[in-house]
Amino acid sequence: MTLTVSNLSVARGSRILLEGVEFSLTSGQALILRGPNGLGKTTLLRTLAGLQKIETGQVSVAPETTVYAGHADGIKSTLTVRENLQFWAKVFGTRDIGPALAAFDLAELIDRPGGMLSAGQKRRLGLARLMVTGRSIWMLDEPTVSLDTHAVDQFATMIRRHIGQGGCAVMATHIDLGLGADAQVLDLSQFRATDPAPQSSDEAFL
Amino acid sequence: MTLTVSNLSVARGSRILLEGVEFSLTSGQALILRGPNGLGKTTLLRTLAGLQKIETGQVSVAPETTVYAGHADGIKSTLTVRENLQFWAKVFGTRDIGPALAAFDLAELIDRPGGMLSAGQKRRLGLARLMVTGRSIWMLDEPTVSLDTHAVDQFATMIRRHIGQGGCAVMATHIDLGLGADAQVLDLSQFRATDPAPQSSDEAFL
Amino acid sequence: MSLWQYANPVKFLNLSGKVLPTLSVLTVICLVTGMYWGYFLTPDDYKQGSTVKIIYIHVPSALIAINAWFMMLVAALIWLIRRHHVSALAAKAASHVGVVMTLIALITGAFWGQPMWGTWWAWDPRLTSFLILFLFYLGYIALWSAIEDPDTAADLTSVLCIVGSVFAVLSRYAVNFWNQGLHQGATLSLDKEENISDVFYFPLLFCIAGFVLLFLVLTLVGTRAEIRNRRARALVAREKG
Amino acid sequence: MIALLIRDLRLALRAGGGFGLSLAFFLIVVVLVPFGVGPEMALLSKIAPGILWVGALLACLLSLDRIFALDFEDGSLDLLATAPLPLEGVVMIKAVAHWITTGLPLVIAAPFLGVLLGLPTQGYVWIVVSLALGTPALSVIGTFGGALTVGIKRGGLLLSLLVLPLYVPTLIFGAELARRGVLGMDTTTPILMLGGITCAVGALLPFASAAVLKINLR
Amino acid sequence: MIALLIRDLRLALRAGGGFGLSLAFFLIVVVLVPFGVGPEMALLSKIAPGILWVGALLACLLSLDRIFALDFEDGSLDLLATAPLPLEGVVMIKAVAHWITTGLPLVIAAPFLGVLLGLPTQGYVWIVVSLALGTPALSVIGTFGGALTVGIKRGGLLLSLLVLPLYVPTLIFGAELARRGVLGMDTTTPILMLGGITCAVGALLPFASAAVLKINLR
Ligand code: HEM
Ligand SMILES: Nc1ncnc2c1ncn2[C@@H]1O[C@H](COP(=O)(O)OP(=O)(O)OP(=O)(O)O)[C@@H](O)[C@H]1O
Ligand SMILES: Nc1ncnc2c1ncn2[C@@H]1O[C@H](COP(=O)(O)OP(=O)(O)OP(=O)(O)O)[C@@H](O)[C@H]1O
Ligand SMILES: [Mg+2]
Ligand SMILES: [Mg+2]
Repeated sequence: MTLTVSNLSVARGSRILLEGVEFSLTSGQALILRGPNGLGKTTLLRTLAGLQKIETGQVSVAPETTVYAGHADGIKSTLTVRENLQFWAKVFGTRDIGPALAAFDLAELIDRPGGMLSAGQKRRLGLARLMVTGRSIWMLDEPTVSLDTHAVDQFATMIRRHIGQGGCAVMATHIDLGLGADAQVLDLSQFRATDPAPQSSDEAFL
Repeated sequence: MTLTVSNLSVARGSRILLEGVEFSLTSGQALILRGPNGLGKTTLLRTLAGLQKIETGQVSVAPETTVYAGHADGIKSTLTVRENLQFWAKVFGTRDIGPALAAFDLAELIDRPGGMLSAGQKRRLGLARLMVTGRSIWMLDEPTVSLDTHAVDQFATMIRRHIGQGGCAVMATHIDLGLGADAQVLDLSQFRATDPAPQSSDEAFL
Repeated sequence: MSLWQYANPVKFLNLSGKVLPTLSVLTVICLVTGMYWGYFLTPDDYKQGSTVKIIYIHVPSALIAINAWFMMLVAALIWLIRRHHVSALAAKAASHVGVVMTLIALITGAFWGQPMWGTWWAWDPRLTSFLILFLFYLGYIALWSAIEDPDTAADLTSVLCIVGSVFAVLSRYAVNFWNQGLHQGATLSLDKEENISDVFYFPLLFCIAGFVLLFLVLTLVGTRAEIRNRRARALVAREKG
Repeated sequence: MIALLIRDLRLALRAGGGFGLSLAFFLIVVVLVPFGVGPEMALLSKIAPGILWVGALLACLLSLDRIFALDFEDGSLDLLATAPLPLEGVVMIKAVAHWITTGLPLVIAAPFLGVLLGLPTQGYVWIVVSLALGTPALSVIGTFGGALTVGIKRGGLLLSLLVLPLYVPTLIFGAELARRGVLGMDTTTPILMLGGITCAVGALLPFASAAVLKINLR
Repeated sequence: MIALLIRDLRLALRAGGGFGLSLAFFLIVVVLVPFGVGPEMALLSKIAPGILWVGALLACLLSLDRIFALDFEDGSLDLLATAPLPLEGVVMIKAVAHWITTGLPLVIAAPFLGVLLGLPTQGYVWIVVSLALGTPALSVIGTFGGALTVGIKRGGLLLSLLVLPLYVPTLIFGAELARRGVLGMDTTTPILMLGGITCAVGALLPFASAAVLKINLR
């Protein structure tokens, strides 16, 4: 259960953004990706999750062990918190949504429709979803956006528990996640494509 | 050019959220609203901006001096950065979008369609819009979400310049805006509706 | 070296650049000969009068309209299987020529129908399935233009082209069935081929050859333009960073 | 205001902006009817004016949810509502932009599609006149419907449901005008009624739309 | 998979979920046609089967963009694509859910609306049979169209444009079946063809849809 990335290039809209990205992650490790706006963090995470094409290089990971959580939380506004969470639990073949609810204080919101949640409550529900997937490699794009300090602590606790149980996580963020020394930090600026080459499919035209 | 709020209650979905909110702001002041998720910060800001009904109490402010920037930035994905910004400049009757572009390093993105911006770039464009409105009272809901540290600094500079020129700003946020002592902080938790009374229109039925 | 080497855009540009002038000249010769012969050197038909001469535009354009779709189908398969960019772009270019040819066939047919049948349009099976083909072209082109990423657009339009072809064949059958049910025997379409005398036949052959060449030339030009576009895009991407 | 008009037209014309698509839909409705009804020209030419009107109305209807929903979703509508533009003006401009990008193309295309349905020759001018008079009313009424349903996710069908009864008078007089024109009958009454509806609706409904929009944004 | 079906049905039944709206649209199209065409019953009953089919097809069409677009916009589709469900299965379930919430109500409503158009008595059963056989094909083809246009904002009209030519064979055989039924003619061929189309499309098209969806999510 590892994630190894070697010499990876990722591209968006026919421009290579990052080149030669290298890192590897094993059980019990967390990695924080940093870099200025527009560098390609979101693109990299989507590529790792298999939602975008790999330009060149390799990502070796078992797809059935990963789960992705992006900017949008995929919350249905007419389903209640419970229904939203239970749906994902069923899809991923897990049963119990109790721990996930508890981890983010969602119990009192359980019958509220998704559309009536505040920004932070939505995000908490989105994070709780991770726990019911039962997957071990988490890929998170700016997970703590809109969270208050208490919820950020809960998030850090969840991550610590997850890596304590042998899971791992890759997260992109601009702010402090409250993880302290539990997570390594990788600055992606070093991989910025120097001579921004066109995407491989465009290259054929040169 | 002041904003005075007295004994204000705000409600969402037939529940009163905040009660007896009191503050006032004059030229050259900035106010940061804090409070846990789901307290009612977004609701309060929308009420101040006139996008939501006032339950009880008063908001005294000239509507033609305020401008609101929420979670969504109102960026059209098929219009370029320039077209997006110029549209708002024309609507608000101002001319020059140069300073706004400069304040957020948008010059190099000027011909990129809105849909091709990263999360942080979108937010920078959303903030730049504030400058072209020429309005003096800004109401900002989590303005620095997705911004990298450099852009947060630019934001702080913009706010300082704005209040230096006699403007004012109310901002809701969970994280540090980099404003230091330039802004007062108001913790909204003290106004939390104690006995969550039903909304005024429901009261008639009691 | 295999034929596939010309699937390289740059090689393709070079090669097509070389053949284009010759092809263009041939096209002009065929078209001018066919048209001049057809319009000025043949007698009017004894039944149809001079309107018969619409045939010199109508039939070739109808032929091309159908075969352009076949070409697109082949190109779509090549793109999906071997991922040669030129074939995807050639399909796109061919669709533009094809839709114009379909339109020409429809319009000339309508102008022919007015004197011959007393109506601009009838829901004859042949005409109807042509109208459906026109819709397929429109959808295909709209899909190309709605998607920004060129590779994604090529993939999606290729699948659409394949699925669409199956449905086009099915509609053709359906339309035949549908109209016979109502117009027992009394179909409006002329008895073609057999009626046509040699006087009209040979100039028609020239016109058909001319239109085939015209299609080739326009498609080549279109493909070259698309390739240049992509090239420009790639260069801009490299420059800007 | 002009800026808003220009922006809306520009958005419509950009890729994926929907220009030409309602035209395509009109074409397709007109094409489908013979498949359903059968290919006899005599029958088709009898129902042609009615089908053209119903088709134009449906094509118009389908593009209504773009009027406000897109601006609502990406937050522009909140920003517009707090901008120094009168909401009545915004609504008016939206209706005008909708007519230019949807109604006008339909008016122009109608005679060509009439050919497919075997519309009699004297009918072409009347189809164009009736649609030119009637479609502005459709856009204004549609804008009202759009304003009513603005907060509702994918409210497209609900919008149709609300707007269609409001479209009935326009449809009746419009189709009647076209039919009478085709048959060479007197057309004064339907022309007056249709023109009257368009003027009245254009003058009054924007206020209702603005009011409704205000309520929806609150 | 079952969870997905239940979720989709639940979403459709909740407020604003669109259940019943395509039914309402069907009703309204059928109601509008007499306004456009004029009130003669003889003419109306002649075109009734065709109008019912065209109306059902349009109602179906309008609800197609809900199939994937909503899930795409709120990010669910990304999450579904990385979930342990085969994409072909997802597509199939989506089509089934669409049919249950759209096609089935149309089938049930059609005879009642037939009354409005003066459908002859012996026609009712044939309208129901033809729609019951044909609407599943409409849902499956529509799902393919939805998958093609999923990344495109408000792709509703483009979707219609792409899907309508694909609907033509189903429409022809469906309407022909209904018309022949009404006239008491032989119905074997259209029944076989319609059933064949539905089966073939249901067996093969989901693979194309899944492939297209994969491309779009990449
Ligand atoms: C809008 C009306 C019309 C359309 C869309 C149309 C379409 C077509 C098509 C699709 C073909 C087939 C080409 C091929 O497969 O070889 C064709 C061929 C032909 N059409 Fe038309 N047509 C129309 C009207 C007419 C009229 C009014 C006439 C003459 C009275 C006519 C005479 C012919 C002839 C003679 C051919 C050549 C037949 C052959 O070589 O197989 N068409 N047309
Ligand atoms: N549409 C709605 N209908 C009913 N209640 C709602 C609706 N939207 C939000 N709420 C509720 O209103 C309360 C306040 O929401 P609001 O968005 O103002 O919170 P907030 O302080 O901005 O929180 P956050 O920090 O998470 O953004 C929350 O408890 C939320 O659940
Ligand atoms: N659809 C698109 N087409 C083309 N380019 C795009 C598209 N979306 C984003 N980009 C560009 O790709 C680059 C990387 O975007 P990405 O979203 O990965 O950045 P990011 O590192 O996540 O930034 P942020 O911190 O702002 O979220 C940006 O420069 C952006 O402008
Ligand atoms: Mg990002
Ligand atoms: Mg908030």
